[in-house]
Amino acid sequence: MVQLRFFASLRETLGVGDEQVELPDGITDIAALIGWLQQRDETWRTTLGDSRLHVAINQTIVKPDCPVSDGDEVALFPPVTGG
Amino acid sequence: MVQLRFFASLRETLGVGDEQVELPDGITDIAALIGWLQQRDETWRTTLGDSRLHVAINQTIVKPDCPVSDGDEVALFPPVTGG
Amino acid sequence: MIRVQQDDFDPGVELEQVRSKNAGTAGAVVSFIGMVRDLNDSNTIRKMTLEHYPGMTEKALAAIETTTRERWDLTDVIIIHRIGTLAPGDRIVFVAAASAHREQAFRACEYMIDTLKTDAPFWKKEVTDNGDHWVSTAPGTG
Amino acid sequence: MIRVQQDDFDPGVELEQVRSKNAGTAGAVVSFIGMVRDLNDSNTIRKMTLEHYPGMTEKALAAIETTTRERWDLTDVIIIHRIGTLAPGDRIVFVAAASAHREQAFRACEYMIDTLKTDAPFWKKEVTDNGDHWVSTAPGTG
Repeated sequence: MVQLRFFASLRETLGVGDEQVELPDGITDIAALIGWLQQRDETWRTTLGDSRLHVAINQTIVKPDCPVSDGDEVALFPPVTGG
Repeated sequence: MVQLRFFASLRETLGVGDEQVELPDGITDIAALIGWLQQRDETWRTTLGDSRLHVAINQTIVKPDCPVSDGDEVALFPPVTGG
Repeated sequence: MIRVQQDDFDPGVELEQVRSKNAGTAGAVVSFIGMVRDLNDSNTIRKMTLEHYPGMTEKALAAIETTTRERWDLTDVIIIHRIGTLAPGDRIVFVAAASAHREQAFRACEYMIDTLKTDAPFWKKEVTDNGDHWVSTAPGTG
Repeated sequence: MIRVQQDDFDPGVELEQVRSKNAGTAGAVVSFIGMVRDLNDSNTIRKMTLEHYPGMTEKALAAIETTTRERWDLTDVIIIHRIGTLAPGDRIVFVAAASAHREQAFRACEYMIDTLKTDAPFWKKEVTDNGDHWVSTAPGTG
Protein backbone atom coordinates (compact mmCIF):
# COMPACT_ATOMS: atom_id res chain seq x y z
CA MET A 1 0.00 0.00 0.00
CA VAL A 2 1.05 3.57 -0.65
CA GLN A 3 -0.26 6.44 1.47
CA LEU A 4 -1.28 9.31 -0.80
CA ARG A 5 -1.63 12.82 0.62
CA PHE A 6 -2.98 15.90 -1.14
CA PHE A 7 -2.67 19.46 0.15
CA ALA A 8 -4.14 22.93 -0.34
CA SER A 9 -5.75 23.54 -3.77
CA LEU A 10 -5.03 19.95 -4.83
CA ARG A 11 -6.90 18.58 -1.84
CA GLU A 12 -9.87 20.84 -2.56
CA THR A 13 -9.96 20.26 -6.32
CA LEU A 14 -9.61 16.49 -6.06
CA GLY A 15 -11.92 16.31 -3.05
CA VAL A 16 -9.56 14.01 -1.16
CA GLY A 17 -6.91 14.61 1.50
CA ASP A 18 -5.58 11.17 2.38
CA GLU A 19 -5.99 7.92 0.45
CA GLN A 20 -4.37 4.50 0.54
CA VAL A 21 -3.81 2.74 -2.78
CA GLU A 22 -2.36 -0.58 -3.85
CA LEU A 23 0.39 0.03 -6.41
CA PRO A 24 -0.49 -1.79 -9.67
CA ASP A 25 2.21 -3.85 -11.37
CA GLY A 26 4.52 -1.68 -13.44
CA ILE A 27 4.00 1.49 -11.39
CA THR A 28 7.48 1.92 -9.95
CA ASP A 29 8.19 5.64 -10.04
CA ILE A 30 6.43 8.94 -9.36
CA ALA A 31 5.80 9.77 -13.01
CA ALA A 32 4.06 6.43 -13.54
CA LEU A 33 2.04 6.80 -10.33
CA ILE A 34 0.84 10.24 -11.39
CA GLY A 35 0.00 8.98 -14.89
CA TRP A 36 -2.02 6.18 -13.37
CA LEU A 37 -3.94 8.54 -11.06
CA GLN A 38 -4.64 10.88 -14.00
CA GLN A 39 -6.69 8.12 -15.66
CA ARG A 40 -9.37 8.45 -12.98
CA ASP A 41 -11.21 11.32 -14.68
CA GLU A 42 -10.82 14.69 -16.35
CA THR A 43 -10.34 16.57 -13.05
CA TRP A 44 -7.51 14.24 -11.99
CA ARG A 45 -5.99 14.40 -15.47
CA THR A 46 -5.91 18.19 -15.53
CA THR A 47 -5.00 18.77 -11.88
CA LEU A 48 -2.09 16.33 -11.78
CA GLY A 49 -0.97 17.53 -15.22
CA ASP A 50 0.10 20.89 -13.78
CA SER A 51 3.83 21.25 -14.44
CA ARG A 52 4.29 23.08 -11.14
CA LEU A 53 3.07 20.08 -9.13
CA HIS A 54 5.36 19.22 -6.20
CA VAL A 55 5.95 15.68 -4.99
CA ALA A 56 7.35 14.47 -1.67
CA ILE A 57 8.14 10.88 -0.77
CA ASN A 58 8.26 10.23 2.97
CA GLN A 59 8.26 14.01 3.54
CA THR A 60 11.18 14.84 1.28
CA ILE A 61 10.75 16.64 -2.06
CA VAL A 62 11.63 14.40 -5.01
CA LYS A 63 11.76 14.48 -8.82
CA PRO A 64 9.23 12.61 -11.05
CA ASP A 65 11.77 9.87 -11.84
CA CYS A 66 12.11 8.94 -8.17
CA PRO A 67 11.21 5.29 -7.44
CA VAL A 68 8.14 4.66 -5.30
CA SER A 69 7.53 1.45 -3.38
CA ASP A 70 5.13 -0.22 -1.02
CA GLY A 71 4.88 1.53 2.35
CA ASP A 72 5.85 4.97 1.04
CA GLU A 73 4.00 8.17 1.91
CA VAL A 74 3.58 10.13 -1.32
CA ALA A 75 2.40 13.73 -1.06
CA LEU A 76 1.27 15.87 -3.99
CA PHE A 77 0.84 19.61 -3.62
CA PRO A 78 1.03 23.00 -5.39
CA PRO A 79 4.01 25.37 -5.00
CA VAL A 80 4.40 26.42 -1.36
CA THR A 81 3.38 29.94 -0.32
CA GLY A 82 4.31 30.27 3.35
CA GLY A 83 6.45 32.80 5.15
CA MET B 1 35.42 83.55 17.85
CA VAL B 2 35.34 79.90 16.82
CA GLN B 3 34.03 77.21 19.14
CA LEU B 4 36.43 74.24 19.09
CA ARG B 5 35.24 70.82 20.26
CA PHE B 6 37.34 67.69 20.76
CA PHE B 7 35.95 64.20 21.29
CA ALA B 8 37.01 60.76 22.53
CA SER B 9 40.75 60.01 22.29
CA LEU B 10 41.45 63.53 20.96
CA ARG B 11 39.79 65.10 23.97
CA GLU B 12 41.79 62.91 26.33
CA THR B 13 45.14 63.29 24.58
CA LEU B 14 44.85 67.07 24.18
CA GLY B 15 43.35 67.46 27.64
CA VAL B 16 40.62 69.79 26.39
CA GLY B 17 36.98 69.25 25.42
CA ASP B 18 35.70 72.70 24.49
CA GLU B 19 37.66 75.84 23.73
CA GLN B 20 36.91 79.22 22.18
CA VAL B 21 39.58 80.75 19.97
CA GLU B 22 39.92 83.98 18.00
CA LEU B 23 40.81 83.14 14.40
CA PRO B 24 44.14 84.83 13.48
CA ASP B 25 44.37 86.71 10.18
CA GLY B 26 44.97 84.33 7.29
CA ILE B 27 43.33 81.33 8.92
CA THR B 28 40.36 80.85 6.58
CA ASP B 29 39.98 77.12 6.14
CA ILE B 30 40.14 73.91 8.18
CA ALA B 31 43.61 72.90 6.98
CA ALA B 32 45.03 76.28 8.07
CA LEU B 33 43.21 76.13 11.41
CA ILE B 34 44.62 72.68 12.13
CA GLY B 35 48.12 73.78 11.09
CA TRP B 36 47.86 76.75 13.46
CA LEU B 37 46.70 74.53 16.38
CA GLN B 38 49.55 72.09 15.70
CA GLN B 39 52.07 74.82 16.52
CA ARG B 40 51.03 74.73 20.17
CA ASP B 41 53.31 71.83 21.12
CA GLU B 42 54.47 68.36 20.14
CA THR B 43 51.29 66.65 21.42
CA TRP B 44 49.08 68.93 19.34
CA ARG B 45 51.37 68.55 16.34
CA THR B 46 51.25 64.74 16.44
CA THR B 47 47.62 64.32 17.45
CA LEU B 48 46.19 66.68 14.82
CA GLY B 49 48.60 65.25 12.24
CA ASP B 50 46.73 61.95 12.18
CA SER B 51 45.47 61.45 8.63
CA ARG B 52 42.32 59.78 9.91
CA LEU B 53 41.24 62.92 11.80
CA HIS B 54 37.59 63.84 11.17
CA VAL B 55 36.35 67.43 11.08
CA ALA B 56 32.80 68.75 11.40
CA ILE B 57 31.75 72.36 10.95
CA ASN B 58 28.45 73.19 12.63
CA GLN B 59 27.86 69.45 13.13
CA THR B 60 28.36 68.42 9.52
CA ILE B 61 31.43 66.45 8.37
CA VAL B 62 33.66 68.53 6.04
CA LYS B 63 36.91 68.25 4.09
CA PRO B 64 40.14 70.08 5.10
CA ASP B 65 39.68 72.69 2.35
CA CYS B 66 36.34 73.79 3.80
CA PRO B 67 36.26 77.51 4.74
CA VAL B 68 35.90 78.37 8.41
CA SER B 69 34.62 81.67 9.72
CA ASP B 70 33.80 83.56 12.87
CA GLY B 71 30.92 81.98 14.81
CA ASP B 72 31.47 78.46 13.51
CA GLU B 73 31.52 75.38 15.74
CA VAL B 74 34.48 73.26 14.64
CA ALA B 75 34.71 69.70 15.98
CA LEU B 76 37.76 67.44 15.65
CA PHE B 77 37.53 63.73 16.40
CA PRO B 78 38.88 60.26 15.54
CA PRO B 79 37.03 57.82 13.28
CA VAL B 80 33.64 56.95 14.75
CA THR B 81 33.11 53.51 16.33
CA GLY B 82 29.44 53.38 17.29
CA GLY B 83 26.76 50.87 16.42
CA MET C 1 15.25 26.32 17.43
CA ILE C 2 12.20 25.74 15.24
CA ARG C 3 8.52 25.91 16.13
CA VAL C 4 5.24 25.50 14.23
CA GLN C 5 2.24 26.72 16.15
CA GLN C 6 -1.29 28.09 15.97
CA ASP C 7 -0.72 30.62 18.76
CA ASP C 8 0.85 34.00 18.27
CA PHE C 9 4.48 34.49 19.31
CA ASP C 10 6.16 37.45 21.01
CA PRO C 11 9.25 38.70 19.11
CA GLY C 12 10.38 40.58 22.22
CA VAL C 13 10.44 37.40 24.31
CA GLU C 14 12.30 35.46 21.60
CA LEU C 15 14.86 38.25 21.09
CA GLU C 16 15.44 38.60 24.83
CA GLN C 17 16.08 34.86 25.11
CA VAL C 18 18.58 35.02 22.26
CA ARG C 19 20.29 37.97 23.94
CA SER C 20 20.57 36.42 27.39
CA LYS C 21 21.61 32.98 26.06
CA ASN C 22 24.38 34.53 23.94
CA ALA C 23 25.31 37.51 26.12
CA GLY C 24 28.89 38.54 25.39
CA THR C 25 29.39 36.28 22.36
CA ALA C 26 26.70 37.59 20.01
CA GLY C 27 27.31 41.14 18.84
CA ALA C 28 24.48 41.11 16.32
CA VAL C 29 20.96 39.72 16.07
CA VAL C 30 19.09 40.17 12.80
CA SER C 31 15.44 39.20 12.74
CA PHE C 32 12.61 39.09 10.21
CA ILE C 33 8.92 39.27 11.05
CA GLY C 34 6.39 38.47 8.34
CA MET C 35 2.85 39.80 8.79
CA VAL C 36 -0.46 39.44 6.93
CA ARG C 37 -1.05 42.28 4.48
CA ASP C 38 -4.55 43.56 3.78
CA LEU C 39 -4.11 43.81 0.02
CA ASN C 40 -2.90 41.29 -2.57
CA ASP C 41 -3.41 41.63 -6.33
CA SER C 42 -5.82 44.52 -5.55
CA ASN C 43 -8.03 42.23 -3.48
CA THR C 44 -8.89 43.36 0.04
CA ILE C 45 -7.97 40.55 2.40
CA ARG C 46 -10.28 39.82 5.32
CA LYS C 47 -8.65 36.70 6.64
CA MET C 48 -6.07 34.11 5.72
CA THR C 49 -5.77 30.43 6.49
CA LEU C 50 -2.39 28.73 6.62
CA GLU C 51 -2.38 25.02 5.86
CA HIS C 52 0.74 22.91 6.27
CA TYR C 53 2.01 19.34 5.98
CA PRO C 54 2.53 18.17 9.56
CA GLY C 55 5.72 16.21 9.88
CA MET C 56 7.26 17.41 6.65
CA THR C 57 7.06 21.02 7.86
CA GLU C 58 9.23 20.28 10.88
CA LYS C 59 11.69 18.33 8.74
CA ALA C 60 11.91 21.15 6.19
CA LEU C 61 12.47 23.82 8.87
CA ALA C 62 15.05 21.67 10.66
CA ALA C 63 16.89 21.23 7.36
CA ILE C 64 16.92 25.01 6.86
CA GLU C 65 18.31 25.50 10.37
CA THR C 66 21.04 22.91 9.78
CA THR C 67 22.12 24.36 6.44
CA THR C 68 22.10 27.88 7.86
CA ARG C 69 24.26 26.93 10.85
CA GLU C 70 26.70 25.12 8.55
CA ARG C 71 26.99 28.01 6.14
CA TRP C 72 27.43 30.89 8.56
CA ASP C 73 29.16 31.43 11.90
CA LEU C 74 26.16 31.79 14.20
CA THR C 75 25.57 31.57 17.93
CA ASP C 76 21.80 31.05 17.60
CA VAL C 77 19.00 30.51 15.10
CA ILE C 78 15.20 30.79 15.48
CA ILE C 79 12.43 29.87 13.04
CA ILE C 80 8.80 30.17 14.16
CA HIS C 81 5.87 29.77 11.75
CA ARG C 82 2.19 30.00 12.52
CA ILE C 83 -0.63 27.95 11.02
CA GLY C 84 -4.42 28.35 11.10
CA THR C 85 -6.55 31.44 10.58
CA LEU C 86 -4.97 34.90 10.70
CA ALA C 87 -6.12 38.47 10.06
CA PRO C 88 -4.33 41.43 8.40
CA GLY C 89 -1.59 42.74 10.70
CA ASP C 90 -1.16 39.36 12.39
CA ARG C 91 2.33 37.90 12.67
CA ILE C 92 2.91 34.83 10.48
CA VAL C 93 6.60 34.05 10.72
CA PHE C 94 9.65 34.97 12.78
CA VAL C 95 13.22 34.24 11.75
CA ALA C 96 16.32 35.37 13.66
CA ALA C 97 20.08 34.81 13.46
CA ALA C 98 22.61 35.75 16.13
CA SER C 99 26.30 36.07 15.38
CA ALA C 100 29.47 37.77 16.54
CA HIS C 101 29.34 39.80 13.31
CA ARG C 102 26.46 41.50 11.60
CA GLU C 103 27.23 40.46 8.01
CA GLN C 104 26.86 36.82 9.02
CA ALA C 105 23.59 37.51 10.82
CA PHE C 106 22.11 39.46 7.88
CA ARG C 107 23.05 36.82 5.30
CA ALA C 108 21.80 33.96 7.48
CA CYS C 109 18.48 35.64 8.32
CA GLU C 110 17.74 36.50 4.69
CA TYR C 111 18.73 33.00 3.54
CA MET C 112 16.38 31.41 6.07
CA ILE C 113 13.29 33.38 5.08
CA ASP C 114 14.06 33.05 1.35
CA THR C 115 14.50 29.30 1.66
CA LEU C 116 11.47 28.90 3.90
CA LYS C 117 9.35 30.54 1.20
CA THR C 118 10.43 27.95 -1.38
CA ASP C 119 11.06 24.78 0.67
CA ALA C 120 8.64 24.65 3.60
CA PRO C 121 5.20 23.10 2.96
CA PHE C 122 2.88 25.97 3.92
CA TRP C 123 -0.02 27.17 1.78
CA LYS C 124 -2.02 30.36 2.19
CA LYS C 125 -5.69 30.71 1.39
CA GLU C 126 -7.02 34.26 1.33
CA VAL C 127 -10.57 35.25 2.20
CA THR C 128 -11.25 38.40 0.16
CA ASP C 129 -14.25 40.48 -0.90
CA ASN C 130 -14.01 38.65 -4.24
CA GLY C 131 -14.16 35.20 -2.64
CA ASP C 132 -11.66 32.75 -1.26
CA HIS C 133 -8.60 31.70 -3.20
CA TRP C 134 -5.32 29.94 -2.71
CA VAL C 135 -2.31 32.21 -3.03
CA SER C 136 -0.40 31.04 -6.09
CA THR C 137 2.63 33.27 -6.39
CA ALA C 138 3.49 36.44 -4.45
CA PRO C 139 2.32 35.69 -0.95
CA GLY C 140 0.54 38.07 1.37
CA THR C 141 3.56 38.96 3.44
CA GLY C 142 6.82 40.60 2.58
CA MET D 1 11.91 57.69 14.41
CA ILE D 2 15.34 58.25 15.97
CA ARG D 3 16.36 58.22 19.62
CA VAL D 4 19.63 58.64 21.53
CA GLN D 5 19.38 57.59 25.16
CA GLN D 6 21.22 56.32 28.20
CA ASP D 7 18.42 53.94 29.19
CA ASP D 8 17.99 50.48 27.75
CA PHE D 9 15.30 49.94 25.12
CA ASP D 10 12.89 47.02 24.62
CA PRO D 11 13.01 45.58 21.09
CA GLY D 12 9.68 43.84 21.70
CA VAL D 13 7.94 47.12 22.50
CA GLU D 14 9.47 48.84 19.46
CA LEU D 15 8.56 45.96 17.13
CA GLU D 16 5.00 45.80 18.46
CA GLN D 17 4.57 49.54 17.84
CA VAL D 18 5.83 49.14 14.28
CA ARG D 19 3.44 46.22 13.76
CA SER D 20 0.34 47.95 15.12
CA LYS D 21 1.08 51.28 13.37
CA ASN D 22 1.53 49.55 10.03
CA ALA D 23 -0.91 46.65 10.41
CA GLY D 24 -2.04 45.46 7.00
CA THR D 25 0.42 47.57 4.97
CA ALA D 26 3.74 46.22 6.24
CA GLY D 27 4.35 42.60 5.33
CA ALA D 28 7.93 42.59 6.57
CA VAL D 29 9.91 44.06 9.44
CA VAL D 30 13.66 43.49 9.51
CA SER D 31 15.53 44.56 12.62
CA PHE D 32 19.11 44.64 13.84
CA ILE D 33 20.19 44.61 17.49
CA GLY D 34 23.81 45.36 18.33
CA MET D 35 25.11 44.16 21.70
CA VAL D 36 28.35 44.52 23.66
CA ARG D 37 30.69 41.57 23.15
CA ASP D 38 32.98 40.36 25.92
CA LEU D 39 36.02 39.91 23.72
CA ASN D 40 37.78 42.27 21.28
CA ASP D 41 41.30 41.76 19.92
CA SER D 42 41.71 38.99 22.55
CA ASN D 43 41.03 41.44 25.37
CA THR D 44 38.36 40.51 27.88
CA ILE D 45 35.93 43.41 28.08
CA ARG D 46 34.55 44.35 31.50
CA LYS D 47 32.68 47.51 30.55
CA MET D 48 32.31 49.93 27.71
CA THR D 49 31.60 53.65 27.63
CA LEU D 50 29.89 55.24 24.66
CA GLU D 51 30.67 58.91 24.09
CA HIS D 52 28.85 60.92 21.45
CA TYR D 53 28.60 64.44 20.03
CA PRO D 54 25.24 65.79 21.26
CA GLY D 55 23.49 67.69 18.53
CA MET D 56 25.51 66.26 15.68
CA THR D 57 24.44 62.70 16.63
CA GLU D 58 20.78 63.53 16.16
CA LYS D 59 21.51 65.30 12.86
CA ALA D 60 23.51 62.35 11.58
CA LEU D 61 20.84 59.81 12.53
CA ALA D 62 18.07 61.97 11.04
CA ALA D 63 20.07 62.18 7.80
CA ILE D 64 20.38 58.38 7.74
CA GLU D 65 16.63 58.03 8.26
CA THR D 66 15.88 60.50 5.45
CA THR D 67 18.21 58.85 2.95
CA THR D 68 16.88 55.41 3.84
CA ARG D 69 13.25 56.46 3.36
CA GLU D 70 14.11 58.07 0.02
CA ARG D 71 15.98 55.06 -1.25
CA TRP D 72 13.57 52.26 -0.29
CA ASP D 73 9.80 51.88 -0.15
CA LEU D 74 9.24 51.72 3.61
CA THR D 75 6.30 52.16 5.92
CA ASP D 76 8.42 52.77 9.03
CA VAL D 77 12.00 53.26 10.22
CA ILE D 78 13.52 53.11 13.73
CA ILE D 79 17.02 53.98 14.91
CA ILE D 80 17.81 53.86 18.64
CA HIS D 81 21.37 54.22 20.00
CA ARG D 82 22.47 54.14 23.60
CA ILE D 83 25.22 56.21 25.22
CA GLY D 84 26.98 55.92 28.58
CA THR D 85 28.38 52.87 30.36
CA LEU D 86 27.41 49.38 29.21
CA ALA D 87 28.41 45.81 30.09
CA PRO D 88 28.89 42.71 27.87
CA GLY D 89 25.52 41.45 26.65
CA ASP D 90 23.93 44.89 26.93
CA ARG D 91 22.02 46.25 23.95
CA ILE D 92 23.74 49.19 22.22
CA VAL D 93 21.76 49.88 19.08
CA PHE D 94 18.45 48.97 17.46
CA VAL D 95 17.62 49.53 13.81
CA ALA D 96 14.41 48.42 12.10
CA ALA D 97 12.77 48.85 8.70
CA ALA D 98 9.16 47.97 7.83
CA SER D 99 8.01 47.50 4.26
CA ALA D 100 5.41 45.76 2.14
CA HIS D 101 8.23 43.58 0.79
CA ARG D 102 11.08 41.87 2.58
CA GLU D 103 13.86 42.71 0.09
CA GLN D 104 13.27 46.42 0.72
CA ALA D 105 13.27 45.91 4.49
CA PHE D 106 16.51 43.86 4.44
CA ARG D 107 18.36 46.34 2.23
CA ALA D 108 17.17 49.34 4.25
CA CYS D 109 18.01 47.80 7.64
CA GLU D 110 21.50 46.79 6.56
CA TYR D 111 22.14 50.17 4.96
CA MET D 112 21.13 51.97 8.15
CA ILE D 113 23.45 50.05 10.47
CA ASP D 114 26.33 50.16 7.97
CA THR D 115 25.94 53.92 7.55
CA LEU D 116 25.49 54.52 11.27
CA LYS D 117 28.83 52.81 11.87
CA THR D 118 30.64 55.24 9.56
CA ASP D 119 28.64 58.48 9.84
CA ALA D 120 27.27 58.83 13.37
CA PRO D 121 29.56 60.45 15.98
CA PHE D 122 29.76 57.72 18.61
CA TRP D 123 33.00 56.50 20.17
CA LYS D 124 33.53 53.39 22.28
CA LYS D 125 36.01 53.10 25.10
CA GLU D 126 36.58 49.60 26.41
CA VAL D 127 37.53 48.78 29.99
CA THR D 128 39.55 45.56 29.77
CA ASP D 129 41.88 43.52 31.96
CA ASN D 130 44.73 45.18 30.04
CA GLY D 131 43.52 48.70 30.78
CA ASP D 132 41.16 51.15 29.13
CA HIS D 133 41.40 51.99 25.49
CA TRP D 134 39.43 53.67 22.76
CA VAL D 135 38.17 51.30 20.09
CA SER D 136 39.93 52.26 16.90
CA THR D 137 38.66 49.95 14.20
CA ALA D 138 36.43 46.87 14.53
CA PRO D 139 33.94 47.82 17.21
CA GLY D 140 32.77 45.56 20.01
CA THR D 141 29.43 44.71 18.42
CA GLY D 142 28.52 42.95 15.21
